Amino acid sequence: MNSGASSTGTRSPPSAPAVSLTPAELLESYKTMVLSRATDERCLTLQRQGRIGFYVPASGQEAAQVGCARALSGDDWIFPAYREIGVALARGVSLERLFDQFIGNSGDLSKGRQMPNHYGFREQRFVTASSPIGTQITQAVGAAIAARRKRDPIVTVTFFGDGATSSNDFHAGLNFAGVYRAPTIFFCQNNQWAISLPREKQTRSATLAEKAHAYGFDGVVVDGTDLEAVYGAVATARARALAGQGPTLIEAQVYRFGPHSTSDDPHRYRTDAEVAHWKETDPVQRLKQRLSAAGQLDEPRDQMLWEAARGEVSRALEAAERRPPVEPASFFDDVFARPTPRLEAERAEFDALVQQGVVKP
Amino acid sequence: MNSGASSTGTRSPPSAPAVSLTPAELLESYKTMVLSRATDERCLTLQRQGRIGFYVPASGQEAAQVGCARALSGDDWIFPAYREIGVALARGVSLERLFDQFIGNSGDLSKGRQMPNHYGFREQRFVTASSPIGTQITQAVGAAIAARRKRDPIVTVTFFGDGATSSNDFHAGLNFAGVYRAPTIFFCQNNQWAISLPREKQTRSATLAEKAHAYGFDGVVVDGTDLEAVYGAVATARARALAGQGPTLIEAQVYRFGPHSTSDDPHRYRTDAEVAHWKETDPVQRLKQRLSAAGQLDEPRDQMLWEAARGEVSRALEAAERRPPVEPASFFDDVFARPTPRLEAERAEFDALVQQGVVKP
Amino acid sequence: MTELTLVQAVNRGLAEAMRRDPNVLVLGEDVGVNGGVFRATDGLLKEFGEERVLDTPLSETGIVGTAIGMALYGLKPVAEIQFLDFIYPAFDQIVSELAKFRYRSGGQYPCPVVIRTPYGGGIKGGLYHSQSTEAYFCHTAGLKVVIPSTPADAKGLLLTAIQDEDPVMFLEPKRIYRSVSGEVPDGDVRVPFGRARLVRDGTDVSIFAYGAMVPVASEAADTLAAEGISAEVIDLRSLVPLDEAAAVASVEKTGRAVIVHEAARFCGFGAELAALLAEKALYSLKAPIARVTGYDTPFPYALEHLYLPNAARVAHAARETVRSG
Amino acid sequence: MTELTLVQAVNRGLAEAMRRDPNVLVLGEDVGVNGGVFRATDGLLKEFGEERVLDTPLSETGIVGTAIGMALYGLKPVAEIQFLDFIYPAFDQIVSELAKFRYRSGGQYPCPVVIRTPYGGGIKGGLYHSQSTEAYFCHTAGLKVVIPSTPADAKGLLLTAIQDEDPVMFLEPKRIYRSVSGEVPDGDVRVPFGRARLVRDGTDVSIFAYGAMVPVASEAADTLAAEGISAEVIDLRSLVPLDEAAAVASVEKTGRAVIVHEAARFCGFGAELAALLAEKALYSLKAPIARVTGYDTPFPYALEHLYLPNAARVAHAARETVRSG
Ligand SMILES: Cc1ncc(C[n+]2csc(CCOP(=O)(O)OP(=O)(O)O)c2C)c(N)n1
Ligand SMILES: Cc1ncc(C[n+]2csc(CCOP(=O)(O)OP(=O)(O)O)c2C)c(N)n1
Ligand SMILES: [Mg+2]
Ligand SMILES: [Mg+2]
Repeated sequence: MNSGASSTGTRSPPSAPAVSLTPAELLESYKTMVLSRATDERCLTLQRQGRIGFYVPASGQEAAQVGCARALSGDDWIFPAYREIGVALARGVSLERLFDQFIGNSGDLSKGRQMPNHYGFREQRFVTASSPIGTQITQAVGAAIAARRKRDPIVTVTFFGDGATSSNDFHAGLNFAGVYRAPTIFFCQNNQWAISLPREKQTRSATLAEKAHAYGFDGVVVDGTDLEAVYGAVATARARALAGQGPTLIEAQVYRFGPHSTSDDPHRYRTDAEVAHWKETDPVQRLKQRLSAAGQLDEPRDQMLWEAARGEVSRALEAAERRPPVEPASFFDDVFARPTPRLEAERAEFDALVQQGVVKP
Repeated sequence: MNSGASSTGTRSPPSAPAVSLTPAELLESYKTMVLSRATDERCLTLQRQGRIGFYVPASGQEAAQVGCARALSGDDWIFPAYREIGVALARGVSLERLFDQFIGNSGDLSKGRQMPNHYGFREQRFVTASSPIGTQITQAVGAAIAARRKRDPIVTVTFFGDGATSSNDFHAGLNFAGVYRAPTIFFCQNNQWAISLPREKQTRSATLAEKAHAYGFDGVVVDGTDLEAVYGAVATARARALAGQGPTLIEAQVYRFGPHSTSDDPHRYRTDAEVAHWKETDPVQRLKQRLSAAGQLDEPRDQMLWEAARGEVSRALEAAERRPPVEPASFFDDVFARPTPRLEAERAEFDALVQQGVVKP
Repeated sequence: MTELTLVQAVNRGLAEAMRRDPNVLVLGEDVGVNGGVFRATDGLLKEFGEERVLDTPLSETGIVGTAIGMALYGLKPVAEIQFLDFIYPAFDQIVSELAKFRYRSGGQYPCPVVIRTPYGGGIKGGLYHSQSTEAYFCHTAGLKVVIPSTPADAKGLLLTAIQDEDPVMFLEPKRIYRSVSGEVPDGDVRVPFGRARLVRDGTDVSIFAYGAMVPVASEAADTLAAEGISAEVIDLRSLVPLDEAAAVASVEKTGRAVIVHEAARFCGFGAELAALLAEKALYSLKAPIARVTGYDTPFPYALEHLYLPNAARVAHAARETVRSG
Repeated sequence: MTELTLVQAVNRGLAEAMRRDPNVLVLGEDVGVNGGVFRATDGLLKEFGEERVLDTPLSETGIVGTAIGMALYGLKPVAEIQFLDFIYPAFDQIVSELAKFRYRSGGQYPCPVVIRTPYGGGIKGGLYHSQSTEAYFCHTAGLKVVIPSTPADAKGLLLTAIQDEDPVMFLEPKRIYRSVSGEVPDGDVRVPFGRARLVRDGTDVSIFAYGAMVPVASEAADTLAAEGISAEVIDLRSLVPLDEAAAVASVEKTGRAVIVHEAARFCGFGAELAALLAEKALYSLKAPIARVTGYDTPFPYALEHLYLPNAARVAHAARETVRSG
């Protein structure tokens, strides 16, 4: 085998993308990528200032995320990991809702239950993230089987990293998808690192994409810094899935410019030279050049876009910071559809502690 | 890919087996296979008679098991599933010890703790089996890494079925083995069924062997009804492992003639025609023909071998049936190296119940 | 009403639910063509077809993970795990995902998966076909845990589980799959969660049990009755939510409690019940609470009859309790 | 003696054990080059090399499964699981294999793996970086479970764990990794398992705690002392084996018990301790046993300070207990 860097499938090679992005769509995508990058940059600062508790940056992965999201229908279901802010934005999730989640205030749809970045938006068919690596992968397969059973012409897309290919759910999820020919797209953002573990030490296969063969379907490697390439790969995979041709594993090769999270110090394990090397293909810059070359963007226009994005970020942040905190006893909600007698008793116990001043919300 | 039925590796194809079996070794192997088959046949009867509680037959898999075991050194470690009686016998485990385990009497090295077939023999470097599918796979990899660390020139061999390729430990075990180049042989007996699930529904890959590529090493398909072919594949894999060339996945294609276990009724899911088809390549018959053609076996001699084997089985069984049962309170032993105060208290409680006649051993 | 064994009642419950709601489906190892290794799903593939009865690859991770995805999407998956002993490859999906989906999403994503699985000893299953680890699930906020001990409850609780809006662990005492039979109402007759079942009225001591320990407790009560001790037997059957009121009321009446389960004692379910009673009924207790349980060892094979609580041990504990206080 | 934080003490304990015994090795995610996400393994790779400090792929199944194989072969692996919340992919290996190897093999195959993992809340980790599920492991026969609350115990118990012949779950209260420091003996000074630590002598009520709840209990005792209530504080630290005698003796003296842990209450470790006390010290109990614990919900993020037991809640419960009996 040892297949190269572009497509590892020989079974029935994906045909060329059915459609490509229009100039207007490209510009739209660029705006989303800029917004994603601007949010990232702001949030790293906010975390240092203690205004949000934690943050997982996605800089370097914008083309992969936005390109993928762009190739989907609004009815497709997203099963994210925790780094997919570009997908959320491309699906139309508002920045304000995102900041509500980062803060965990009363506007947070998840009611302040999770760390920043672990959001979910039912309306946008963006399933609420969790931290354990890989668990969303089998779930996406189940949802795809369910959609087919309901005769809904949709696909499910699950996002995960290079590290997640070692997880139990990667193995089970791809195997089930192969066996049931589930209409699922496995979208792996290989950002070269799983915290401090480099891709080569995660697994010995030449590419991650070729792991699909072990499950009887195709894997594709795509340059994840190239929005249109990603778009094409996902559009193709989607068409195949809907045509009953089964799942596809897409390995989008990207780089994580920032730390793994705000708790991480990447200097302990990687070189500045490596970062600099990958910055040469910064996806935001690449798309900017593409748009400039096509005469759709110039420096002043770009400046305006960035200012607009930063302004949007500031407004969303400020609105979120103004929003009241979650209700103190609300952490008792949603354990079940209706509280059990025991939960009611515990909530009463809690209320009494508050009343007596023992616990101070 | 879609590689065929013989070898799926192109990276560095296994060279031809260094050695092959001598005529005397072939005959020895045949005797072991006959003993394995005779034990199987007897045990199915014993289970129906209620003399043992349960049994997992291995008929049809003897060449794979004995051929593999023959290619190993006595210092290599075996991590079995639960169907490897041929391996145990080839390693020199005595039939009597096996029957002690089937009965769970005071001669059972595992002290009557487990169902029949879940045996282990430290002396023969045959690790005690458990029921959960696949768990031995990662363990074998860990032991191989440990052996290398201790500079012991051995390999570890782990046995599992086609069904086990779907397990978490298959994925983790092969991945770790690939990353650390562990001297481990993954010996998959693809007996075409995992209880009622046929191989094609277990996974969509063309072969099981090719799954090795996902972990950066080679997989080999071998005719598991051909003792010498199995021997050659294992000998090659072993030499590679010891030479630091890493692990190999071997898929031995065999067939499970009998039910999955004595609790199973295979008529619910497979046809007699299929069984009949595979009986044409019954490994015991194949080796018999090979030996006959080479002038090493004739009908009378074969009859004698069978009678000797059946006699041996009877003697071992009778000896085991005569052996006293395990000590009543022995189930409190071996939870820890030394009992905790709580375990001592519980044992005292138990002893008192026995003394008072509440519990009757 | 039809006379059924416990496993037949499970089977009828599944068929009933699948007939009423096309969103209900069944998945697991050997559940289709083979009808389940205990035949709990026998006939379902034939009646409902491959789209609703899925024979899965050998992966509990995959079974529960895909079931969760199905439930999120609006189906009602009933996953079978062949033995409770083999549920651990799915443990991450169960405790990290299934139990917490509604909560972590602020109520956006309910996740009503039912996981059915045979559990418990008494069938000479040894270490890996006998365990009772219900406490793991009871300790996990977000899961309901029920255990029937009669055919009627097996069907009735299962129907409730399948229409519940939350995940339910449905543990089936395999030892009495066929040995216990009884009248089961036809049709969609549900048994509510959160209510203990009074098996037998009594005044001297309360015996709490569930699953295969219920007949054991009843047998002990017979023995005790012959000795003039009146034992109340309560089948808890719904461990989460638990009928705490019934347990407390019984002990307030009898003043004595014996808790019976097959699971190991240390941190077993009995610990919670004892703690609860010591909290809420302390002043009614005339004697220490006794726990008659499996010992704190793995589950043995040849000696399982000595490991498992039996009627004599339960009666003995009850007697001691009555004598001591 | 050296003044160290708790996490530094863990680090020194590992280095000490590795220096003394070439069979000891460390494996886990990010434990090598990165020195562990909490820096517990900092410097080990440099000192002991790649053969003894293994950065592993992202698979807890693989980490524990291979560690078991190493232990069977005669090494002494110390596996790090990055957060207790992420241990579940390894749960099958832990409960089915690690806990039962010695038993199922009739003593032929001891399996002395140490699993270290940070646990507990108070660091704004939300649902998946905060949980306390020690009860799962305590209920699993064959595992030892220890939890230090001081730097000296962190090192001393870890050294004991590494030389133990059985598997040990070593849970580290990450909330006090750096906030607590203290004198730690140099060299191979071990703290035995099975002995509770008397943190503070008292006569009116016994407060039982472990991990990050020990400082909380001590703070509560200070408050109570100011009110004239004398609280005894006991750090259980070794949950399996448990120092039952110390717990019983304390309650026989004080007549009252408050049990504190972060974990959810239902079927938590406190249930076992309460059950034990109700069994063995019933007649000494002057008031119902109080449990001050996490609530029976998943672990929240924004409101974790309301979820977690604090000194005020502990003092309040102790006060009520003293008043009511
Ligand atoms: C089961 C599990 N183990 C460990 C962790 C801790 N952890 C969080 S992210 C991470 C690395 C993930 O790497 P990758 O999948 O490549 O995604 P990336 O963060 O690079 O986007 C680890 C080890 C976890 N969240 N879940
Ligand atoms: C984790 C787990 N799930 C389910 C089972 C029940 N079970 C026992 S054997 C078996 C099939 C195994 O098939 P395969 O791996 O092909 O081995 P074979 O029995 O065919 O030799 C199943 C599902 C189990 N033992 N462990
Ligand atoms: Mg990554
Ligand atoms: Mg098989």
